[in-house]
Amino acid sequence: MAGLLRIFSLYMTGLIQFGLENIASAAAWIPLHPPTASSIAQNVDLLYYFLTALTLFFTALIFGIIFFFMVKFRRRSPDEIPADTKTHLSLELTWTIIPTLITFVIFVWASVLYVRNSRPPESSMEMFVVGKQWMWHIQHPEGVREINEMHVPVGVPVKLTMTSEDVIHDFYIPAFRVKKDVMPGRYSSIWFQPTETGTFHLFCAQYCGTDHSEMIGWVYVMSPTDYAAWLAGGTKNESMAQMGGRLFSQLGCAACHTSDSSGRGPSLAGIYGTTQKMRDGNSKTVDEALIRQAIVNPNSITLPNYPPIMPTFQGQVNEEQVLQLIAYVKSLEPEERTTSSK
Amino acid sequence: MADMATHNAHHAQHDAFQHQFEDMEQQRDAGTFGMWVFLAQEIMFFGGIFAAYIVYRALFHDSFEIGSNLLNVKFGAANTVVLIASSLTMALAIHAAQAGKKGKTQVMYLLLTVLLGVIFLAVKFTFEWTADYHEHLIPGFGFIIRPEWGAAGSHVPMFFSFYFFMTGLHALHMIVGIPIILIIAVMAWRNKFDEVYHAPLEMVGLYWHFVDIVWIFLFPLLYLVGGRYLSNGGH
Amino acid sequence: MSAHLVPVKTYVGVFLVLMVLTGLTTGVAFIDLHAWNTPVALAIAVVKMVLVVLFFMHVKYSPSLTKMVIVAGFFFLALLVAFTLADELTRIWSPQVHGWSILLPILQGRF
Amino acid sequence: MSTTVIAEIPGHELPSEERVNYLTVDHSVKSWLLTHDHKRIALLYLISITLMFFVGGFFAVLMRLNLIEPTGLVAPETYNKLFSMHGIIMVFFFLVPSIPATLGNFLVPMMIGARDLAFPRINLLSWYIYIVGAAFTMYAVISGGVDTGWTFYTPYSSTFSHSQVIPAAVGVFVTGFSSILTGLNFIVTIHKMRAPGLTWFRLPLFIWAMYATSVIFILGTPVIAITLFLLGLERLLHIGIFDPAIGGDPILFQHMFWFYSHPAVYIMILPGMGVMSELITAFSRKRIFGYTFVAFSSLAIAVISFLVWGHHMFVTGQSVYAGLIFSVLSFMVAIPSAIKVFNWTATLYKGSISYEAPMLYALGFIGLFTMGGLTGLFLASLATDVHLNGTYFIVAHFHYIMVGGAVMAYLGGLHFWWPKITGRLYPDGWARFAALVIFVGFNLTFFPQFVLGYLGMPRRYAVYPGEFQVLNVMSSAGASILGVGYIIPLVYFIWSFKYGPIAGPNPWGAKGLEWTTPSPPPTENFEEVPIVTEQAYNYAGTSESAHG
Repeated sequence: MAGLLRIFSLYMTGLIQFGLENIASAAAWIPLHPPTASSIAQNVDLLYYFLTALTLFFTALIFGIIFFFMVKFRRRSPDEIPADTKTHLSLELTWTIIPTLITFVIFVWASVLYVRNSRPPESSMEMFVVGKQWMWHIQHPEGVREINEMHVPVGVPVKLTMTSEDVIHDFYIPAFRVKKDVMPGRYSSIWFQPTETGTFHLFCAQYCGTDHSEMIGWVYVMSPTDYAAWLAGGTKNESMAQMGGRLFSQLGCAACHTSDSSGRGPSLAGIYGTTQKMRDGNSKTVDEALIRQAIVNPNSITLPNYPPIMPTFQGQVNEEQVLQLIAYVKSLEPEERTTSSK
Repeated sequence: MADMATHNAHHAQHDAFQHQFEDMEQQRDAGTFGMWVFLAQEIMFFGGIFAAYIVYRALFHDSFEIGSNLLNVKFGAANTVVLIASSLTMALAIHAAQAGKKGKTQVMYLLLTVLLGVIFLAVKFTFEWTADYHEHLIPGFGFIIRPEWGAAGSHVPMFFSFYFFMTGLHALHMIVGIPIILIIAVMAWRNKFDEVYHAPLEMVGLYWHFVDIVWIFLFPLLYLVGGRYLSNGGH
Repeated sequence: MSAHLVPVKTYVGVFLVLMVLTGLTTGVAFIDLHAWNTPVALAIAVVKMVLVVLFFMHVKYSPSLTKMVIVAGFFFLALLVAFTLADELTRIWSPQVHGWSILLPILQGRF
Repeated sequence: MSTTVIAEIPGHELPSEERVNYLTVDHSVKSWLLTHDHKRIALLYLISITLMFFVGGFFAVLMRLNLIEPTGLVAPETYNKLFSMHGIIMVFFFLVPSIPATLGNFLVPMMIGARDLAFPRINLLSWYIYIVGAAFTMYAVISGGVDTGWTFYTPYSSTFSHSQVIPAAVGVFVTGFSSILTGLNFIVTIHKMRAPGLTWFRLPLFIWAMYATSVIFILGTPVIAITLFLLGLERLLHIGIFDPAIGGDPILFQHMFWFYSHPAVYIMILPGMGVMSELITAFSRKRIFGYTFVAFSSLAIAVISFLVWGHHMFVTGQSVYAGLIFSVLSFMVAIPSAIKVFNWTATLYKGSISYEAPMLYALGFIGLFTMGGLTGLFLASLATDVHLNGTYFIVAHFHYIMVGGAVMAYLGGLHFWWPKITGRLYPDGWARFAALVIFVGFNLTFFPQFVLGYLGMPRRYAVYPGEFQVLNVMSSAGASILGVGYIIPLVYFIWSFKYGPIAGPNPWGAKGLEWTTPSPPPTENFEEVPIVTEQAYNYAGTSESAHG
């Protein structure tokens, strides 16, 4: 036993010595706070500080009371039997009601913050993210495509439309305090408004396989002028809508979906955002999910006077091309459409 | 100490008595209560798959209706009658033991219950499942999505995977139940059960009635989804 | 369960009622009740279950503890179904974040 | 076990006559492997659970070694298997059965004055099912490991993972039935086999906690059994229940998984709370403060725990409404835990507190469990959960509850009832030292992870950005201290089997029916069934009518 004790004490003194030497500089390189770089970060941090203060207060309170009782009421003699204390119902009720009130306050504060943060402002810039096993594809509407990197102008709210091609990933930027699971076959969206220029971490926060820890990247927040320069300097390919248009004709969609709705399929000009009545009576708004469903599983959409003859494009187009087709459909102007015959 | 004496007198009262109990009455109470707690756990076990089925039926309503219409209602209803009958014969077996009738009547009812159970399984496996196999309706084993299902065709295999999971799990419970009833029948044949001690018979009865109740819910949820009046009306 | 002896007549009576209910639920299924078919079928199934539980399983004569166990089992099952549906049906898989109005089309469309 | 007479230790009387106890009644292997005695089954569980604890702990040490370097030491696939196996073994094979199957099996019959559990044979069957489940999981470990995390999320686990998912899922599926049978045994025993005079409000609070845990065993475990059953079928037959490519819905898997797994974390902590009530009262020699509140808060936790599982899925695209429902209910489940902590602290008031090892574990539990519980509020509130979900904050939170809470209580309970189980005393000096080492090592391991979580370091990362290294090295240093801290009790417990001083029937002077039997107790626990006339922990001998 003594040998073990000696080894252990050597180990402990070494550790303490190491600590003492570096205690001065320790505070410098122990990161304690993530950057607050988005409009909502400040509010989330306030709630976080409140909760931290609450936790430290109650932990200190409980530890303090226990140490005080341990010293004051320590056992004086081996067979000492303390007098019995009455149970105070009033005391019990106080420490039932007070925690309930505190938790209710936290609930309201957190929920108001959450509901307000969950709604992107109308004027936000649209960007598309596709998570694929162990990399992030990010597409700007202007057509620039990036892998594991995202350039955004400071101060402009950005709304991301995200999907995954295989398993569940999770788009997480700690500096902006935003995170949302990215589900295969479905769209989910987050928004943020960067308030500081700089480079910030981008992580995948939902375990997605072997290189889950490699699926990280950087978010570059630039001043508007730098961003415009970067965008212009970027690879000169067309915007997503133009790429979508090229795909639209390549895949033969234009044959049926003619703009003057003379073809076998409905004209798609200006259809985005409208509500269409289905054969069984209930109506659906035409949004990204419905357009994607039309491309991938067309005969699950029963339009009243169009026979379900559209072939499925599942497997022929990957998620990015679907997003490009959606961007193209959204870019079609309503006035090109003749009055719809619905 | 007086009650100690009477208390120990209880002991030598029945050979099936277990030492950790005070008396036979407590042993039977504990046994039946234990069986009911086991059945509460079975409710949650089947409940999990029923919950998944309910969620998917809410999400993919039409494809589940199409799937349900492809099932054969006649066999389903016949099986329900057979299983409820086996529940009756099991109840009569317990009644025979409680009323002190000889082992032979108990065995007769128990064998009747087993016979009806076997008929149920026979109808299910030889008629329904093999027919579904020939019509390519078993997901994972050559399921063919038929064009006339139209829009909701893509989720019909989901309905059938639920159909085979739930009826398969129920059939598995019967396949486990039937040998146990046979063992109890052998014990009954040796006149082990009388008015005082018939706990094993009662517990098997509770288990069998539970299996019957699961089928009582399975039949409408699977076979009668949204009614049979649809165009093809099934076969 | 207790020494209470249920007469054979009751068993056979309950059996006949169950037969009638099975016939009823199968028959009703062939009548078009629009959205009411499923609730009716489930109601009949619940009635049949209650009959089997009370008479065949002697719960009518057993202590309230047994009844509590059964009710607890179904209560927690109802929790699982209710909360899972509460989440599954209110999910909107398109990036549009709607106001309070998203519940209306969902409920109409689904049931 | 030869009982060597140790004369020179004063104050421990020689065993008056050579009584036959449950350990010495029969030494054959058959008598152990086919035993019906709940005490022997408790020891069988104790051995298998300690084995699984050190297997899981071994994986934890490897994980912490890997995280010393930002670039990691082992290959990413290996690290993924390490954290998955650490999670599966620790959750399903150590934490869920630890207190109920060992201390619970041993003490439930003794505390209520029964000779044995209601169904001894089912109790033995429960241990064998546990061993079969452990065998399947060990096969999964040896034949390549599973890399889906202990949560088995689809579609990764059903279609994309190429590791031993099926054996691991079957192992967990089988072990679930072991805990169901234990829960069934406890519920029936507590309801039907209490000693005369032992009403519900005279029961020790350990029994209340065991009862609440058994309710969760019975109502929660089957749902994960059916979920893993469906996952296995989907992985084998490629039919789309949870796989989105074939029309399924991975969110439904998460719902059915967390419906059990959140109550499971209360399965892990509730028995710990039961042990706590026993330790605090025994070492301050006072009645528990607010008996009915503490008893009913156990049941309240058991019921409300089934309503809150949605807080694990706040960021999966859940609608705002479902989020609000689950958030408010998650706050409600924190209240009973707070009541318990306040009542334990109030019990110390005006007590006569002594600081043997079990009491050190108990006081450590209160502090760490308060810390763990309050950090749960961060995760129940929607706004902060968006930032903290999936980061090391979550890892720190549940380790504070499970390692700081459940394992501390398990060790405290093991030390407290060790004299009753083995008839031997352990060396108290070493035990107090081990308790302090574990307390220090634990805090150094997991407190830095709270900061890591706030910084945004995600969970389950084999490699991580450089700026997180300092905190990770601190955490790894703490883990080595914690590892040493756990080895010390193993050593002196085994040592005490042979050389520990003989313990009398009641070495701590504690109240409770289990202390009225000789230690180690005879096979049938009590010569004749005890009659209970007073309420629990009645050290001061006041009559029941004196106070509420």
